[in-house]
Amino acid sequence: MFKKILIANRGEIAVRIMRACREMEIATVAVYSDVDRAALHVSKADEAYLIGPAPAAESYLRMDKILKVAKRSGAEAIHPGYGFLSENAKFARACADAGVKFIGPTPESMEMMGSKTRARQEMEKAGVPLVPGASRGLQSPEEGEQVAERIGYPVMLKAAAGGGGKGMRLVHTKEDLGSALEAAQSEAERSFGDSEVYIEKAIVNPRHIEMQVLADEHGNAVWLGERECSIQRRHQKVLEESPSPIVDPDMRRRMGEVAVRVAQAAHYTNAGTVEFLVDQQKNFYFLEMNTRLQVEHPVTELITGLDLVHLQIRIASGEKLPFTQEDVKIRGHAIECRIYAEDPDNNYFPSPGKITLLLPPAGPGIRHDSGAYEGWTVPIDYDPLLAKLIGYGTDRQQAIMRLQRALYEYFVAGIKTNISLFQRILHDPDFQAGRLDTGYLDRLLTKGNHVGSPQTQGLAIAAIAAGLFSVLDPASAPSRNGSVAGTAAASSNWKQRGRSEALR
Amino acid sequence: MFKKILIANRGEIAVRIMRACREMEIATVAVYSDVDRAALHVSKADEAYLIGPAPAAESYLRMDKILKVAKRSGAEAIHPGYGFLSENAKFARACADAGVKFIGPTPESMEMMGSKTRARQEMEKAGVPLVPGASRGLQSPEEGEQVAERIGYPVMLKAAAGGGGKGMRLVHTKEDLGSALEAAQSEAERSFGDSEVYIEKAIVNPRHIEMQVLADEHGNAVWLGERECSIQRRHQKVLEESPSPIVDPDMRRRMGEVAVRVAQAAHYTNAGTVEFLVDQQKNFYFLEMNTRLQVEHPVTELITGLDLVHLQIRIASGEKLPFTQEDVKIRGHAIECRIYAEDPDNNYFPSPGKITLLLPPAGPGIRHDSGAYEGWTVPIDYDPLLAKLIGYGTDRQQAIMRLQRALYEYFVAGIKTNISLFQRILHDPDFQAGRLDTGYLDRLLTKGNHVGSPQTQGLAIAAIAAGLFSVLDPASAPSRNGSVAGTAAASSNWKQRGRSEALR
Amino acid sequence: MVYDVMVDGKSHRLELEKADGAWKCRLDGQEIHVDAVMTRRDVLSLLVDGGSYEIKREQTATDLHLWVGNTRFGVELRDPRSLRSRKDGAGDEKGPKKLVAPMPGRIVRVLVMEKSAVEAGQGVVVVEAMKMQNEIKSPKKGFVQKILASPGANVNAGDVLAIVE
Amino acid sequence: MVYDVMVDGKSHRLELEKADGAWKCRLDGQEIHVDAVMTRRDVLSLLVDGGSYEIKREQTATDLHLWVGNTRFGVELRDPRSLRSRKDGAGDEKGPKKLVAPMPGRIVRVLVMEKSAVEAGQGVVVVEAMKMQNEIKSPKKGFVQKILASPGANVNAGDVLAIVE
Repeated sequence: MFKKILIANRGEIAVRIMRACREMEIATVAVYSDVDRAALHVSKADEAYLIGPAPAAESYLRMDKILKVAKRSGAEAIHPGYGFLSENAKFARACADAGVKFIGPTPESMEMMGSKTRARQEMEKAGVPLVPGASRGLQSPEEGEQVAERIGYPVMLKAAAGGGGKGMRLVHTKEDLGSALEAAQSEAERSFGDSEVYIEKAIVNPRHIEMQVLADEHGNAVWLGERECSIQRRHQKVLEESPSPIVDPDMRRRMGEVAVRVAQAAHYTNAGTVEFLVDQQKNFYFLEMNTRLQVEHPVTELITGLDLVHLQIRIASGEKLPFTQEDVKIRGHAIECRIYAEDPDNNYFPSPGKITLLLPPAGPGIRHDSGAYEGWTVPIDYDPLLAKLIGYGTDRQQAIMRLQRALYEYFVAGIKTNISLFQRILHDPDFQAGRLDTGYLDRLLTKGNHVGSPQTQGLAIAAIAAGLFSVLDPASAPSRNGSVAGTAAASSNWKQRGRSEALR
Repeated sequence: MFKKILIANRGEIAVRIMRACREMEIATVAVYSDVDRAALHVSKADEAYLIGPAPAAESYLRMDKILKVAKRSGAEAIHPGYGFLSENAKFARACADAGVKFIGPTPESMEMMGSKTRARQEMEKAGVPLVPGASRGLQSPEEGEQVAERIGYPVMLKAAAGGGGKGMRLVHTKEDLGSALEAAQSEAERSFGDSEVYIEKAIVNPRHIEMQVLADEHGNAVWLGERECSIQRRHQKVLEESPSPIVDPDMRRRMGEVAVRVAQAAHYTNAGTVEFLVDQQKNFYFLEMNTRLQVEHPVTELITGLDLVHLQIRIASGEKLPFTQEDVKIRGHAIECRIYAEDPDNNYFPSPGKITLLLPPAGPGIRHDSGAYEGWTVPIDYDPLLAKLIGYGTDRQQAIMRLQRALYEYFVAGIKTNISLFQRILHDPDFQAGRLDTGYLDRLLTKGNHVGSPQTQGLAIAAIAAGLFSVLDPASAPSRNGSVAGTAAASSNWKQRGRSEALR
Repeated sequence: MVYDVMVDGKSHRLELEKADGAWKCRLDGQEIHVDAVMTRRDVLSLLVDGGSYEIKREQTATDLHLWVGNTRFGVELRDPRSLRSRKDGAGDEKGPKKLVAPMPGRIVRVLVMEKSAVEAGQGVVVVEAMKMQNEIKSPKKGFVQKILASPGANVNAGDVLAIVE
Repeated sequence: MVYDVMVDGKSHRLELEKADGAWKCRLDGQEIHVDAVMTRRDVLSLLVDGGSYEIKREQTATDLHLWVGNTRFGVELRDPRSLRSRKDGAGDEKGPKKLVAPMPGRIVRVLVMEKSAVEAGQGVVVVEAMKMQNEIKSPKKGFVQKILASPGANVNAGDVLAIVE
């Protein structure tokens, strides 16, 4: 077993990996950027090294600096977390060259899965069900029209190197195909430096369901149940659960077996996730494989009782999987809420800044994986994921109610968070009935926030509390005269600028 | 289902029950004493009512006041938690008379189990294995000598109304029996107002293992696995786990079946615990039944995935058990540490006072059920249980390592806690090997704290930190001249004065 | 003590008087007895006629919010002796207007030049935070009197970026 | 800045000098570079030659403790200019001695009378907390000069209960 591991990441996932290391009596090495000196992952580590200024390209993405720290500190392995360098085959190769174990699959597996067209080709060979379409880039609009004719409209154009919705176009008619292809290619070129675009049949109102797999370096692979990830906004997952409300034991076994076949076809090792699109008839189609630990791995941990990070480390150190498929026992239901620093009252704009009060939930069935603490200033430079709140219950209903209870306890002041969004989702009848697809959240948000009756009682309490705060704690003295006019800017127009694939 | 429940308790268990109620959309009513106005259970409740001054006899034990609050608030049921009125048959009867449902067994079951001799008699009839001895109070020393002759020395004298070690005497020879009986009877009289003492064979180095049962009001009963509770100090449990390291599936099933037989013989309803003594040959003997929710119920919740408080409430509202024995799936391993406000460096004397800093642990496999918060002043009037830290793992080893990690994160300043004791236990080779009996903890504490090598590095860090704290935060200015001589009092002599049965 | 409390834009008169360790409150003339204790900084526990309320205080650069359970109320507290000043600044549609950063970030671009004319709603400055870009828009038609933001600079919530008059 | 730091009873000389946003420390003459940041009240993060340390501060009525990881150190910090005063009070076996409450509690009984003689180790006052009773004993043979504790009263940690001389 390794004696020391470097964690090439920050935030909640770095803290989560360090916890696993401490549980395995492995020393931890953190890396951090200028603005992360006071971040939680720095004080949780046994060692910590500055690797550059705030922009990720100058710090968390700098392979050379990270490998230098690994060498200096004597770390034998690197855990990349998710995002940043986690799916970078070049980094995995550089680690191998430097004699440091990369905790993840081989560069070859990562490369195969990194190109969606190549992955499609390999999976086609392995007999994995695919969305009807072409498994190589389109050479011309004519070729696209022929394939579309064969599989039927609507069709989806997708960048081979893509992700996060970039280089994607939904096409309903032959007439629109040419211009859509051109647009998709040019966006793919701009976003990924690779203009290859392929075509698939568009699945209407699909579900997004993924299957966790684990494979050791001795040829053993197992599946650990699915995760329902249909609740997304701008191609970003927001809430995930396991089991999926629509997957029964037979479908789970079939999906699991396909996922293991995918892993084996890719000579995959370590933890990975096979993503499927599921249509309204519950047919499932291979979408892509994520060659890393997912943000949402805790829901699988709660329903299986396993620790995926422990297992990742054991696999990377050369151990065999300590159990077989038959030993995996799925029990209960788990749901994860991704707590983002963003403003639900203002189109979910990011909200960095200082956390002035933080009351995290706890108690039965509640797991809170956080990278934040009271008094910390959330930097403006990285993804807005603050923490993950995961609820476990005997059944789905109990998991939902537990999360409602935990969200009621959860309070963050100083910055905005999306806590209220989860209260909306968890109280929504469609969600409670399991009627989900990837369009679910947009529909919910379009409905508008049902404000409910004016809280007369709450209002009176707030008025009285205002006076009592000022008496009991003079920190809230009567406010300065006049307000700042500029709060009108709250209605200004944010644009998404390619949030990292990390959080998908 | 009930719409509103009164929780006749305080501290972590009141908070834990209120969380369950919120998860079931049941409104909660707290009661509190003068010194508990700022306690967590008051702000977590929907309603809260003052019931008297600090002494429990004038507040938390006042049945009349509690029932008055129930009436005033419209609560339909009362959850007594553990301790206080939880095993008071008179209170259960008063609730029934007032038309309020008592969440627990009937007064008749409580009375049967409240007398140890009567419980022995009933269990003897039901064919439950008992420690050899007499099932009624001794009338004379001669009768004691006859029974002792028959079952063999050493023997144990026990108060029929007893608990907490009061009215108990271990007797090795016939010569000692007479005086021991006299002493036990007089102590029993003083402690419980009942001098009845009976005799049992003394089990040498026993384990204390208990079995959780649940019974509904329709005749269905199930067992939910055992808890190993051998780690005790002064008859107070300190750390509990499930499964027990020595119980295999066959023994578990046999113990479970006996426990269900005990429950049925007592016409038991709701949650209860059947305690067994287990000898070195793994024979198990009925000891007593605890007719309430136990402090250590969370370990059972973690290995079964069930919520015992939800189930208590559902049973009390008349529902049938929603599962059968076959549906109960035991998976993984859970260990609970009881975090007490007491000073491990000073013979575990109580340590009430203001909590100036509180860093609770979190993350994978960690549950923290707490009644405390930063800034709260732990009152001097009640039991010192602050919180429970429960670790879950795929296996015992992982649960141990997770708790070590969590205890490393856990920090409380301002008052003393026994956090360091758990680090000692969890690192102890005998504990790790599962070599436990009720004498384990005394032996460990006698060994003395292996201080280890002087921490030169830590010392230098502390010295530097002292200076930097004073520069970066002037709150720690150079200390006043001179110290108070009286810290010598730390070596003074505390005596236990009948801590409540609550915490057993 | 007498206060003028604005809650979600509506004004209320609040009188507080200490009585028997608790508080006699009069809100818009209605008498309410309240037992109050600060449980920690920014957290207040109130008991009102048996009801238990936990109120959390959030003071941002621009606003004071009080949370009752999960519901947020915008609050302004004034000493009524300075009541006449209430209308200063806020809601005043005439005169110079400040454009402020709604949250911390980094200035990416300035879209207009000083002294130039702007329409209401026209973008003036682009601020970036957490990989998203935010156009701060002019609240009114007028002239850009002053630009205080410079590209590359970090700003805090409430910092003035420009003034339009 | 120069300090005299007592750690677990042993004295050390500490010099601190700010250098490049970090600290140049000299502890008993040995130079150590330290990067320090307060992450929250009473919590300090130190980086020393790559090592990451979280130090927690605990100030009780009588003592200052610093926790490095799970290890507790008793600390006293002095300005060396007042160094000569160090021996005042503590460790002084002569003169009047105060008996203080080691923790909050309630006085149950006073076992001796004012002006009476006591042996070293003899119980003077009984304090109760959390259902346990604690006999506060005389630290020396002498006379009870004054009793400040009265039965039924609550005391805080550090409160003087009696003086023996």
